[in-house]
Amino acid sequence: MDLKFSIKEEEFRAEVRGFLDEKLPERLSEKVRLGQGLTKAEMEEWHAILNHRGWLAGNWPAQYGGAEWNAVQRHIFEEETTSAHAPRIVPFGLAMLGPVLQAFGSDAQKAHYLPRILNGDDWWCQGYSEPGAGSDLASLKTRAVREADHYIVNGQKTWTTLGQYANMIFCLVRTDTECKPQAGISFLLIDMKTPGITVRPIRLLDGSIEVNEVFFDDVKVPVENLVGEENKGWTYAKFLLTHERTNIAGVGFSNAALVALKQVARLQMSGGKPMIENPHFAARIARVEIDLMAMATTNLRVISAAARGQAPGAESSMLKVKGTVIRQEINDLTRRVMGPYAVPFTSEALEEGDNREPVGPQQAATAAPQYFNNRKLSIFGGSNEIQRTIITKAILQL
Amino acid sequence: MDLKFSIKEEEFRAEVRGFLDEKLPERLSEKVRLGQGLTKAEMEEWHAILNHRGWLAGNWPAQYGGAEWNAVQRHIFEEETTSAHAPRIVPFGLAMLGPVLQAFGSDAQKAHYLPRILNGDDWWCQGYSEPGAGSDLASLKTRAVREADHYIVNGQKTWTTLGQYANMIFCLVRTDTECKPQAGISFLLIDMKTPGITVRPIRLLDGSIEVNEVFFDDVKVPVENLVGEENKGWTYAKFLLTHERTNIAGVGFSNAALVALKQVARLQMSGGKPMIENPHFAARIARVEIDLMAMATTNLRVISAAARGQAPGAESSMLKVKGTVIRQEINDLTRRVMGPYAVPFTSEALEEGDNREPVGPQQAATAAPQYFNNRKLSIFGGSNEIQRTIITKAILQL
Amino acid sequence: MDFNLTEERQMLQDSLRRFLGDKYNTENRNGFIASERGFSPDVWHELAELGMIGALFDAADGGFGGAGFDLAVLFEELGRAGAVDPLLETGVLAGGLLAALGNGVQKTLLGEVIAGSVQLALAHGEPAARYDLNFVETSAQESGDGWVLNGHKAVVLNGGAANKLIVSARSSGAVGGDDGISLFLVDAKSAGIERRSYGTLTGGHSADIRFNDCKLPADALLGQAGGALPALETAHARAILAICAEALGAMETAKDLTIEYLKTRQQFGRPIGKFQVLQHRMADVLIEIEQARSAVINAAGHLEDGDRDLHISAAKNLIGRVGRQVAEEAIQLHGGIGMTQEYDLAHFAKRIVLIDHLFGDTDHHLERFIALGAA
Amino acid sequence: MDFNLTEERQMLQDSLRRFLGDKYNTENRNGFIASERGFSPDVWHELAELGMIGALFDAADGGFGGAGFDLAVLFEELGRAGAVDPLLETGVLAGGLLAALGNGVQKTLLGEVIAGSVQLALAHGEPAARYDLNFVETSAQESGDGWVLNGHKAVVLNGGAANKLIVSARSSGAVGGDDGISLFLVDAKSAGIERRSYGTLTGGHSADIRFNDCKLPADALLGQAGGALPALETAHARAILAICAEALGAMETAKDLTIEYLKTRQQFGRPIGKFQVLQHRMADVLIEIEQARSAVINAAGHLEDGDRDLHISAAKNLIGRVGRQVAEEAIQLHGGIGMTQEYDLAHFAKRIVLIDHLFGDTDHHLERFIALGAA
Repeated sequence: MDLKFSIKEEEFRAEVRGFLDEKLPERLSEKVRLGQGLTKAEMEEWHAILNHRGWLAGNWPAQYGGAEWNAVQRHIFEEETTSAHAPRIVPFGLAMLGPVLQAFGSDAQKAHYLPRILNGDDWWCQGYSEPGAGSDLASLKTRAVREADHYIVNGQKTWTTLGQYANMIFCLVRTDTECKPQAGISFLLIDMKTPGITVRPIRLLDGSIEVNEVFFDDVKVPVENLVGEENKGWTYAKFLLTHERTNIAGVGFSNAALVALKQVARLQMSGGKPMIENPHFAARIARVEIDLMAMATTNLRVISAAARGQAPGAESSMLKVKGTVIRQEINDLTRRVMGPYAVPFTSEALEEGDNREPVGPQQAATAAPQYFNNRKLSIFGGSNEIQRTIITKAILQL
Repeated sequence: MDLKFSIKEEEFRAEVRGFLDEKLPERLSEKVRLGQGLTKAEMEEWHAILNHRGWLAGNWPAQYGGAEWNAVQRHIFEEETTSAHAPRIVPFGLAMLGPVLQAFGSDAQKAHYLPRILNGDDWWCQGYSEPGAGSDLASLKTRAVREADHYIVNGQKTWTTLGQYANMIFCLVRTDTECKPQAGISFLLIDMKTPGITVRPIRLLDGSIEVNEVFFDDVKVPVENLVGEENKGWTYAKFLLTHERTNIAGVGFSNAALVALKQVARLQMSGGKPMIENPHFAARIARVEIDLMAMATTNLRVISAAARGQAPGAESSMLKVKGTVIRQEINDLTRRVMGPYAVPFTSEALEEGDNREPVGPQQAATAAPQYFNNRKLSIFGGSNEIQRTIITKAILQL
Repeated sequence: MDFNLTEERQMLQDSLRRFLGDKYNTENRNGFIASERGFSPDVWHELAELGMIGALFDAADGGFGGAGFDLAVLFEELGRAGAVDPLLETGVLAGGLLAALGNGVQKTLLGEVIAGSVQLALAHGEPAARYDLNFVETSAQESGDGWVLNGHKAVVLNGGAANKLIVSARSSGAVGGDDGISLFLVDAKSAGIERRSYGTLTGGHSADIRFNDCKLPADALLGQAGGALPALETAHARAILAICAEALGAMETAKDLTIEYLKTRQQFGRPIGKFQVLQHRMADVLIEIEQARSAVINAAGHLEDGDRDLHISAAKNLIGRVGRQVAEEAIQLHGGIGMTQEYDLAHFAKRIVLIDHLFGDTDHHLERFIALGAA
Repeated sequence: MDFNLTEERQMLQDSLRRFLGDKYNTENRNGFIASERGFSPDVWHELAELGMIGALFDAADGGFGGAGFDLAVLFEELGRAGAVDPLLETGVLAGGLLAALGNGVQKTLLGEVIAGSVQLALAHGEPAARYDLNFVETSAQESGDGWVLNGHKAVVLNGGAANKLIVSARSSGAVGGDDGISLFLVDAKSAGIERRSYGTLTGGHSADIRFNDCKLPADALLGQAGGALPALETAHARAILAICAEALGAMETAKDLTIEYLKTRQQFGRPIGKFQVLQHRMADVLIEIEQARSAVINAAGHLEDGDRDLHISAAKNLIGRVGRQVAEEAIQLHGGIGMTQEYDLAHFAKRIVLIDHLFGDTDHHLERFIALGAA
């Protein structure tokens, strides 16, 4: 038992920290710190900076241009970038599709798509969920019918995050309707500019646009865009879900949010005292901080097991549930601490840099919207209900 | 809308209060206040006092010697007796069996048993649950086979509260094994002195003995002890469950327990201040007090509807769930406030009047045992899980 | 003891429910919120014609209601419909203060309020006040036979649309003291007033308002100089009852939408309402909404007796806790669709949560409840 | 970063688990609890022979352990088995203080402690002290070349069986002050000592002990007069780590029993583990137990660095919260059988909850965590 990182790991941490000091534009980190949305160009800018250093794809093998970090290194990188308020790496190409292509893609697919992901030539989005298939992915209905050297795709995807920026989408489609629900699914790569595709943004309850509906109307997709074998898409999707969950606890985000919360709580006054000295509010902060301290170690225990090659099973579901509960609790406290100043909704403060003096304290404009927006954390990516079922099924084996 | 009681109701309250002032022995109320158990003789003593005044059976019609109170009067009586720390009326004969006999019993049964209940000639207990049938009563297995003019009963009942004092037991028994589970159940009255009956006390986790196992080995029960029709017992049992739930919210108990908690919290010191001034503990008390204030009104709303003849449906399940959560929370705070003095376990302080000086503050001896003992509130009498299912079934109708 | 509505209030409830049911749906509401004032002037005028503003005032002030259960019934319906009309701001807060403190001349404005032809706002909260009613830094200095106001009022509800403001300012005493707070009736366009107006997540336009040597005549003073706190407390008690009832109505709708969704939405081959986990969480929501209803009844029933503040704080604390649970569970049980602005739930969930930020949140009122109990 | 046990600790864990698995079942445990001292002297001696008391001390004091992870491993196993042996009282608390403060002569007693031939208790808490370590009213007055003790010590754990007591008393300073607390090593049968011994809900005999002009020789003093608080704090930090680990072990058993019950108990025609509601509540229990494990690891890993108190208080707060949830859910998911003393769960549920009453409950340590963070 030893809670300390090795000297090599601490050196790596110093290297990451030095890099961030030097290369992370303050213009970007300030927006992230204040919870403001980034433009597409800003996200691409940060990707390019990382790619230039060879650190855009920490989890990819070196042969594909990745940094080939182990789980502990990835964790350190995550910790440092989040506490420095670096933009989040957009996960669809890098964390999700990349590993699938590396494991199951054809040589041609690897050679074509992987460099384009790193270089920012393609912006990928994910076509999994459908209006009738949220948590129950196996019931998806989007059809792909083989005709000669292409598929004809018809149907609808939804909750497609940042799909408004994407030129490519990876989709689960039904290629066989006769067999068991999971067995007839295939994994297709589709160019968003193909005729017949329509993207409709969905405005979320906080006023933001980050998810979309994507409609497919007789969309022609070349057969070489099939990943792996036809009707084996479910296997690849499950593989991908595991990869999606590497940073599922969100400890870095929670830490950064907690630091920000405590800063605000030192400034916001109540009855002539800062809120952080109000015993009830201090108790709320302390409880979630204690939970987060434990969660950080729970996370490290899973990471450490993963670094030794143990595949996380129900553990990643545990991290997902507790990690999202903690993040949502911090979001809740951040809106609370703003008091009456959580009420104003100045949407310009959210999306692009707002040059006007903010109404109320810094971060007040984003506090309530972020609280509402992050209700998604326990819904998307496998709802917490699905995760709890996974956890108990693994243990009860009934 | 009017939250006030009518003048007539307030007069009734004054009458009850005057009666309690005069007739409730302080010897008994003091034991109740301190959470100490009462002897059988003490419980019988209080029953006799009430019966002498005609108030032992508030819910019975006058023709059977009851007070024939409406729901509001019963509520007022309950409020006054609990806040005066009067002993609880043992419910098995009075609240449970009595109404069943009045509704479904033969004339002979009514004439024989009802006066005996009032006069304390019989002490009844309830034979419902079985080791394999807790929440799932319909799966009970105790068999009663008709042979000429009697039944032969074989099987086992459990969780029989105060069965160690009882000379009579009313039982659900299976008289038909061929039909649907609910359809083959009958309602039998059994003399506990019949050969073949064995009572085994079960010690609960707080050290108390209040529930028992009752074993039946070829027990002969005269057919005239069948209530109503053979195989219709399920109907009577459901009727009884409704009656059992009249005071299901336990508002009176919670109020009395909250008053006692606040008294202790004024005396127990921490850091030189009484615990009631500790902001964290004060917050815990205040939250449950606020919940209880609302619950008292929720309870009155249901009672008021019942007084107008509306039968409570899912409402009584709501009262059960929230009422037990509140009582258990108060019990939890009562053990907390004792601090280190919750640790000593001086069993003599629980059961009979203890003449030795108590270890630690008054009530310390009973705080932790009562917390543990009252975990039963959410289990027995239809677990809170069963109640939640009833609530949603009634509304979702799926 | 009687938990039934009087016939009059039953009629008020029925007609308001019918009217709002016609006027409000997701699209209309989002349109109103995005419009110039953050609500619909047309709906406002029709509400006035229906007598809904009058229902907030008693007969002596030209209304026909004004009691606790009038507020409770009316605001529960506003909440149920997700209405965004500023009855709270114009009618209960500023209007209530005008009725309580105004002299004969000043109270002539009440007629216009009840007729719906004027919009009011109470400019009281300040950037450092959080939820403390006696924290007033804005100053009122006597000058000649008038007053000069200086200060900054924060998040003035309906401050965007208001024609007239009731402004609190300290004419004596130290910041945080109970004495020395005065109220003034001020035209919103007076010289020396700078308004920054903005929308909110749930409709209406609030404003931060700065007073820079804003000169007022002597007759702008409402009531006695320095003695406004008790009236402010009463107005806020009434406003808290109103928003608790509004939250209750909003919770009822959130609940109804969720039950409907549980019955119709299919997952894994059956309606999701068949899943026991969702059933039991819904059961807890149902229980807590009944508790919220009881808390509103208690607050309304004690609005005019000595236990007022205890029951008001109890209700606001309970509604804050229950509201969060109901809003979050409603979204969670809906899944993704519950997160979208084009689905009706979004507005209700946001409103329920944001009500916790008005006039003291759940923690503030827990502290107040404790202090009141200790006193 | 390494979350694996060393080979030595793995062996300690294995042998202790095997030993306790043999010695403890519900019937044995209930028998031990009902016996004269509230634990089994035989088991105690065997534990000593196995080296388990020695594992609590470092080599310089004749042991072969004593680090945070030694305590954590050992007490988790005690908790898992539901053991009632006074290792905490004799080994960690009083033994730890003796090791930390004793002079050469006094420390000879440590050999007997490690050999299992003597029982110790720390007489520190007082009726009005609740959980504050510096609240000492018991007085120690110098008299000739010795001391005279007067005062009342409350709920002295293992105070029933102890041969020797370590008693805290104030030799100077005001009640509640950090300076002025002294410790004395006292024979439990000394004149002027009145012990009232009683059982507890979870085994062992505690005592309230009164000192009435109890005369002690000069060499009864442990360490410097008036300077005992830091050592008391260290001993309590170690004791808190130990009982947190014990609670973790007890939670593991409560969880295992519940899982087994969910798999086997049939209701409505299927194992109750098939009911989704019970599944999800079990999932939350599993998650929180992992959090409890992490809290214990953090406390053990920081036991000897500057963040000790922060992690100790974090662990005690978290374990208090999680413990209540786990104990209550385990009982509830079992139903009636979980309420009975003849079923194994009862002891574990009680122990988990009562650990919240030792050395500061979850609220006490939340306040301390807040104070440490603000400092």
